[in-house]
Amino acid sequence: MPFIPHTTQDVEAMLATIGVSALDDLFCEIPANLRCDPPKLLPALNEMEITRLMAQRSAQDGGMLGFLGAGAYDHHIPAAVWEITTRGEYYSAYTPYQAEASQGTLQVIYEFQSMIAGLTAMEVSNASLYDGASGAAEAVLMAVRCSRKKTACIAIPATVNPRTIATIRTLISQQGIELLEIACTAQNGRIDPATLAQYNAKDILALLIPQPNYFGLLEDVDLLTDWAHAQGALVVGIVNPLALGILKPPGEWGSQGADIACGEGQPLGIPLSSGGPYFGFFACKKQWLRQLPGRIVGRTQDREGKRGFVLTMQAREQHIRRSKATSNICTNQGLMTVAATIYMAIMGPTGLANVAYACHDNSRKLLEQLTAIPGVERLHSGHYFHEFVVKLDRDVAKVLEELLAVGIVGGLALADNCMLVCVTETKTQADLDSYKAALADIMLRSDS
Amino acid sequence: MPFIPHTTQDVEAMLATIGVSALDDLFCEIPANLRCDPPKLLPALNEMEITRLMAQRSAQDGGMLGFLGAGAYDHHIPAAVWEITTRGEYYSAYTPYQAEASQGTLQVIYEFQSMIAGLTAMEVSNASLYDGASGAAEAVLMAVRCSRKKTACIAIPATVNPRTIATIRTLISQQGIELLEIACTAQNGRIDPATLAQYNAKDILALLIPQPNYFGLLEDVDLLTDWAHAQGALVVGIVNPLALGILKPPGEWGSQGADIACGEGQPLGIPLSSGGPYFGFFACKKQWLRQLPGRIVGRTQDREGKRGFVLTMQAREQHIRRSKATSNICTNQGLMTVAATIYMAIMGPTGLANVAYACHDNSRKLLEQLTAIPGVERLHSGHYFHEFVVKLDRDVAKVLEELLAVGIVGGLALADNCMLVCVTETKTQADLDSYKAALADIMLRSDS
Amino acid sequence: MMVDRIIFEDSQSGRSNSHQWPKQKADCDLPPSFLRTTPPSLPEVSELEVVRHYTLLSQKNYSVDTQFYPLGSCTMKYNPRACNTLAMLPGFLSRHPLEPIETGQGVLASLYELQEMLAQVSGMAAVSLSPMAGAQGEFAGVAMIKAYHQHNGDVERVEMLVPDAAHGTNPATATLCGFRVREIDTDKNGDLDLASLKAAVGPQTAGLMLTNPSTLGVFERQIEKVVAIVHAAGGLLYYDGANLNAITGRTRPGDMGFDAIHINVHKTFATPHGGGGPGAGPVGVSERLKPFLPTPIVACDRSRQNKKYHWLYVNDCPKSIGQLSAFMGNIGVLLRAYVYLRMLGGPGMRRVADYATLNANYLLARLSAAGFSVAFPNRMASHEFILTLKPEADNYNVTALDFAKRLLDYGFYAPTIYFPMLVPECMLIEPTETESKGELDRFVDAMVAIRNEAIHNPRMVKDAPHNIPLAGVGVGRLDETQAARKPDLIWNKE
Amino acid sequence: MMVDRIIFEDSQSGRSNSHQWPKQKADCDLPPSFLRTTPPSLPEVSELEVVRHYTLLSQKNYSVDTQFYPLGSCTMKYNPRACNTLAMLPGFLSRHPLEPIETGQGVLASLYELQEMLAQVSGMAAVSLSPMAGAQGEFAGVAMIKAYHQHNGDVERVEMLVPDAAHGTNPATATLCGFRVREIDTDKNGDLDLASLKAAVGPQTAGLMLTNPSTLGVFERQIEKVVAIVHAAGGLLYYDGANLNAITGRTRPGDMGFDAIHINVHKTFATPHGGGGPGAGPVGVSERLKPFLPTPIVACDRSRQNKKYHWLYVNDCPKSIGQLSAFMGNIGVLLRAYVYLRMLGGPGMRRVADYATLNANYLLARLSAAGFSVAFPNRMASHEFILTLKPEADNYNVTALDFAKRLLDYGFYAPTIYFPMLVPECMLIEPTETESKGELDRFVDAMVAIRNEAIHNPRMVKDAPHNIPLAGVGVGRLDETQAARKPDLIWNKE
Ligand SMILES: Cc1ncc(COP(=O)(O)O)c(C=O)c1O
Ligand SMILES: Cc1ncc(COP(=O)(O)O)c(C=O)c1O
Repeated sequence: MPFIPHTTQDVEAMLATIGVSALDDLFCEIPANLRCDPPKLLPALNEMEITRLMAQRSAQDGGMLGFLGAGAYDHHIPAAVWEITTRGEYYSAYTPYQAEASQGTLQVIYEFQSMIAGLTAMEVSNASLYDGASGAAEAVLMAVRCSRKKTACIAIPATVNPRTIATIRTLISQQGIELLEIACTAQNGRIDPATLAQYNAKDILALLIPQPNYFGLLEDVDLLTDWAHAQGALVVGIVNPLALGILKPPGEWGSQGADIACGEGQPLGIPLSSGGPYFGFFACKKQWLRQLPGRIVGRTQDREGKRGFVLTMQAREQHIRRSKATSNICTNQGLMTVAATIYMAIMGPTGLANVAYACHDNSRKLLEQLTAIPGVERLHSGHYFHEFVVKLDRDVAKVLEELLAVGIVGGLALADNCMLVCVTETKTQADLDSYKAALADIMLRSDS
Repeated sequence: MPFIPHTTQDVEAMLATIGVSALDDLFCEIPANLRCDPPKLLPALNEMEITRLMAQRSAQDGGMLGFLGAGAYDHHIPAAVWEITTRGEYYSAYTPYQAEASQGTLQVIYEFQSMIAGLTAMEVSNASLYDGASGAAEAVLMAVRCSRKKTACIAIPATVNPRTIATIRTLISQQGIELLEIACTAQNGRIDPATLAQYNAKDILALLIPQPNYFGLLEDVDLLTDWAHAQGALVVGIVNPLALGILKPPGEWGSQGADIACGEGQPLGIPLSSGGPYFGFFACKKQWLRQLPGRIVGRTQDREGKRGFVLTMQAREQHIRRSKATSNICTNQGLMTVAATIYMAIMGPTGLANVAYACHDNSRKLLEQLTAIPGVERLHSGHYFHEFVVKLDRDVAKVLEELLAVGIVGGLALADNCMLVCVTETKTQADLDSYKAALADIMLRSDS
Repeated sequence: MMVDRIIFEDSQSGRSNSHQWPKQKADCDLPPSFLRTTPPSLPEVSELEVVRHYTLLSQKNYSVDTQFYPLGSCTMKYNPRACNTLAMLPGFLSRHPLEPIETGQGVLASLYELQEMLAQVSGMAAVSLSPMAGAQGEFAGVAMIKAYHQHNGDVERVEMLVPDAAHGTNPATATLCGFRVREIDTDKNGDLDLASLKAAVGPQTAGLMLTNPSTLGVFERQIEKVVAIVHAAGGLLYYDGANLNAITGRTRPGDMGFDAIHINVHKTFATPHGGGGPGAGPVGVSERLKPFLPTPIVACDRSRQNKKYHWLYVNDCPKSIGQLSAFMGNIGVLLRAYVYLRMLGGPGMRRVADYATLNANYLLARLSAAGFSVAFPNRMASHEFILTLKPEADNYNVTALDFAKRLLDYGFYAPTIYFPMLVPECMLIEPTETESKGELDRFVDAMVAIRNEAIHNPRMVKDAPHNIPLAGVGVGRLDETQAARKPDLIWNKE
Repeated sequence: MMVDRIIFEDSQSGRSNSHQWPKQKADCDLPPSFLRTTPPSLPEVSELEVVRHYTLLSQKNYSVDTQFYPLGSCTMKYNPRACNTLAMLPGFLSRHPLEPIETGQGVLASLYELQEMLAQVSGMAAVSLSPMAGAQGEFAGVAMIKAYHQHNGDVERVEMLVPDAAHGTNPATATLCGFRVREIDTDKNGDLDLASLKAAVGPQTAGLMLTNPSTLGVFERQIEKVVAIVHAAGGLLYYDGANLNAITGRTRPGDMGFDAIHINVHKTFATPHGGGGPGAGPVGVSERLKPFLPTPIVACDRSRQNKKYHWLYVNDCPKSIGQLSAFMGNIGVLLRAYVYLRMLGGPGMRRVADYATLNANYLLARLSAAGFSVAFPNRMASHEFILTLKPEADNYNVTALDFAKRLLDYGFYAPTIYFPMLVPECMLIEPTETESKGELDRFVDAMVAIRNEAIHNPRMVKDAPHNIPLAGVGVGRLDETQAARKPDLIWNKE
């Protein structure tokens, strides 16, 4: 039987040991009227059949020359990353509750925490949350726990990824926490420091700062951080971890640094996979340690003084603290952190910086090429990392459709015939040229 | 540097320890006029670039609906087989010379030997040879060593795969061994027992018996075996291991069984891969043990009586016996035997039989469907396993080309507008129908 | 003699895997104020060192692929390798989440069929796949219950009922959703105490969160009464699907009357636990909660010749509680569940429950016959059961923790211990259907052997583990107290 | 307490992984005389049991991915994971060897470029990729030499010269090709003894098989004289390319005057050893041997717009020694070598030799400084070098074998021992370029520690290994004599 090792003799012997005569008898405690027939599902396939089906479905999917970003990014992933990550010992283990028989997973997480701390310049990190967006929601909840303020007003710039904002809303809305939008003009695309004063009166509990922001632009994180701290608000940095190869880490923003840093971990070796599984990374200042959501691994020793690792600070967690836990999270995204740890170890500080530079460089090249096409212009000014917005003089949806027809996913349509375009290190000059040629062709052919 | 861990400081410290001042100095013993510049190769690619290149090249290749056999067979391979086989501990280990730190590989080979012995009903097996064809050559050389005859006349039926015959020729021709062809008519496709008497005079040292034979037909192995033994000749069975799921194993042929059984191991979980790596399996009666070529693993124990495994009977091998070794083989196809062992363990005796039955069943269905097409008829009569020959009333090469144009590799062209067609368990009724429809269409459209 | 190093200890400045880096020498136009001044503290190690380090570390884990892992409540069954291979096919991995649906019909078809099949198995009217684990499924379910009441103007329902034996995520989730938690007692046979329930329900009751079979390893026999009581009080019923492995194809939460359910695909549907995740926690609902399902959801446009699959977003479902992640949850995990479910089909689903239950009851019978104390001796076990080692603790001063640690030496992962807390010195044992009788028998032998040690050589047990058969430097029992008291959470050069 | 079982010991009649079987219930029309009467003796185990068994077994191996593996003559360098991933792409795996070239332009292009690059690196005129390992490459090379002489009517050349230090495959191959083997002495500095060579050559000399650097770990300094002597006698020169890792990008066998060479891609070109294979042994030749190359060979038709690659078979190469396998050798292995070579390029090839040589000389210097005896102290090491532990054996009665076994306890695979047999109690140590200085230093520490043990606690060394840090039941020193005396080669139910 599929995945069941029992022989007929086994079953007989086991039933006899139990003292019942048939499998049905094992379910005698289920009220008769609640018993059901096996569900009617699609017919069972053997492995050969499902392999062929999935190969066909996979062949149908993907395969485009893509310039999408907006929160998920196409990066080179060294083959070693997933060859090791999918080893059975990582893949099929549980949360490392029995530490002595789980040192592999535990040490990886300890190293992961160390690398995330290194990348963000924060003092502590946890073992991951579900994704960047839900992690940002946890950051908001944590800020509320950390703050001594009575209000629950969280300032969230309009330059944060709208998907992150929507997720935060879903997850915090149950608790009456108020989100205060820090507006920004479409033209500007970044928080204008000049406009901040108007929020001084709001008794903000925390300010979220995206870096780079949704439009790929770099925010003035130092000024924003210092402003928030001056208001007695906590600062939550929502950062792209790959960009931190070169960008100033949240721990060094302004004069005191951000209080919490979180973000989407996907750029660190996780495939795009239509959206998941990814992971949220999460780091903070040591003083907030006891308010961290999720699992944490700590180093300790055995009776002979041998170094070892364990889950620690568990008094924060649902399985101990129950209704008073810092979060309800239990299963997190463990295996993704194994992949990310291996990715970071292979790339190292210089490799990560090189990737970040190449992304930035490629996006500059493409922006230049695209804006050379009549009818295409950049929407914003200001520095950006590896995404930018261009405005077309015609229907952006139609243009994207035509690009798709030639195998190019040109970017993400935004309002007002704008589109958000991302370029990573995976694109060659030839790729950029194809994009330019295809777009130029479409712009030439179609009417504005 | 790619795959080199040295830092500049390392290099300096190491050179200093050695007592030279530059890397160049390490090559001082090479005569100056023999030193060269680095070779001019294709430009180095980083992993991202080579990944893209190979993905393109792979996408170019394969992907046909294939009905080719002729020595390599398309079978379903459970995903577990290669997920485990490519684990670093198997993949990157050497020949298990230090047994105590190589029990993994050693036990797998012991189990492999046991399974091959079980499949062939022979008493001993080795740890693999390069492929089925070169293994057959080793069988010939071994037969020469085992026989007390002075002649070196090996009888080889014309029904043996011609690629195997060619390989045997290459490998044994250096030693003046004579290959005597046992003819068979095209019509017949199998060795006609009636014709054997004529070879009685030849003082044959060994007879090779293919089962199934090149044309997919089943030879009368019992009769052939007994005839050869009556001549004082040894019997070498060249068998398809998957077919042995249902076919009589060489150890049970005739009244005494074959002396040596060998064959192409590829059907046991090895992907087609344009031709390799595959592996040759090799088994024999215990009495010939000391003449076996290649490595053998044996069970033994440590000082405390704990069971363990070691390479054994090494006095046969080149690294001990040098010019008197039973073979020059050193590196074999170890990793392929890991895959085959896992494959056999997953399939079990019943699974293997089921696959064999399904192959046979599918080929019967296709034969029936194809010969229903006017201008297509079966060449032979007689039982076959999963391959058969059909004769077309027109140019077979052209027909195959037209089939290819619709994504079907229809078979292998043989002489006289015949083609050898193979069907395995991987083909669905819809696949058979597509083939039939495409061929019928071509036969209808084109002139005979 | 050997040390297992931390990767940072192998780091050496200037080492590079340049074949993994982009070639371009990029000049950077960004002003220094945006840039970091010191490189991030990441190790500088060669690719071989990375491969070796993380391969060796993997060997220091017990896992289903290597050991019997009877961890109660966690359903550590075999994760078929085909699920991994097929979910990692290039077309699936390379697609960006925001690509148009035209480039994702393969993945969308699979997810759509998964939604339908999960609805069938659970008996619910509709399913959303978006929650990323059981706890997020719980959040979605409880948030839907809240939204439902709010939609009905029923705003006074501020209490969520949770049995005392419930998994910690249940009360934590209720809090996260802004509810007050009220605990319901369990009776001595492991059923919910109906008196306690009746006393607790009222106009303030938003609902009850329940898992059935419960975390005590027994089926809630009065489930119909429980449902009736809560529904009569105007509350809704939430089913924690972590224990679905006990009942698939035998009974359905939907038929019991539950309004919302989450499903841990990383339990019942054999997706891997990955040393802590990722999993996925699809939610199913009855008709009345359908409008509130979290988005996105896969829909199928059957009007065309060929089916066309597409997403429903919040705009399409105005009453939805919203989205739970930036994109669409743990799709790769869901694909694995899909492959698994396709390989089993309906009859296979029933086999899962049958053999999981057979294994649990067999192991229970054997351990009980061997003299271990069973928490609920008069009950049929579900897919798991509870031993109490209180007699052993009382008589030999050897605790459930000691037994657990010593089991590691015997090559078994330990069952869940000290959960549910209701039962003293408890061990919650879940063998799953994928283990053989032979393996269960060996586990019984080990338990008996350990008890003998507890009698004749208690130090052996109390000081365990001694020699876990894992690669590398083995560790003995680790000091968790010190870890929590002096947290060392990130590597610092010493 | 724990036993590592043999898979057959887990077998139970009637167990099935039916999801791996074809569904059809086939009725079989074959007469019983063709069929087996009893099912083959294969284990009946569940897929989980298989996965667990072979995963656990893998953990009982040392390997490059997990340990330093300084096995001399074997070039145990890092096998880049990308080579594996890319060689296993579906298009490569699924193609049948007899498919028309139209469906194989991707693989053929790669093999063609590999042929060209290997010719460049070795300095030979042409390359055939078909030999499946080094020894088969040797066979091809020596067979070509024979064919060449025969083609010239030079049929009296029945002797092949082989240095006494040569690898066993060299003399074995010569025999396989029907030659008489004549050994040539080595002088005390590790060079070939020219007097011995001069005495041996003559009209009966077919050729000389040589590896350079030799198996003694030193470069044959008089190589030009050697070549001249053999050529003058009418013989040809065969180069055993197993040691190519020492010289890539520094000097080329073709430039030295060799007529034929094989290349172990599983050594120099980083393809895995797989616990014994598969490898691949491409052969390169000088102009005069080109017509004799084994088939098939990849050719490129440049006449067309787009390059088109195709095979040359024996028909296209009438003087070829023929084909060496049913199809075209170990293509999957060759693809891995191709990926590796493309990642290194020309400068990378030189770096290989440079750092392999640096590592060997560094390790030599350190071990020598630590008091170990070097076999050829006045020589520069190549990519490997030889220690003789004769002093240790004489003084402490602890042999090279004992050192080797004790190194396993320290977490290192042992160097090659007792080969070449010329040097008593020898250890042939090859660190390769992919190991770090830190790893080499740790190896030195272990050697020193073991010598201290040999002095103060010799039993510790003589009885080693004691506790190899591997998973599962560890074994102590295994009895090889018993294994050979009472061969137990296949499992029998006891
Ligand atoms: C009974 C029960 N409920 C809920 C959960 C939470 O599920 P998850 O870990 O997927 O968030 C678990 C998982 O451990 C569980 O066992
Ligand atoms: C010096 C030398 N020559 C030849 C060979 C034979 O190569 P292969 O094992 O690939 O047949 C080896 C391999 O061990 C070797 O070290």
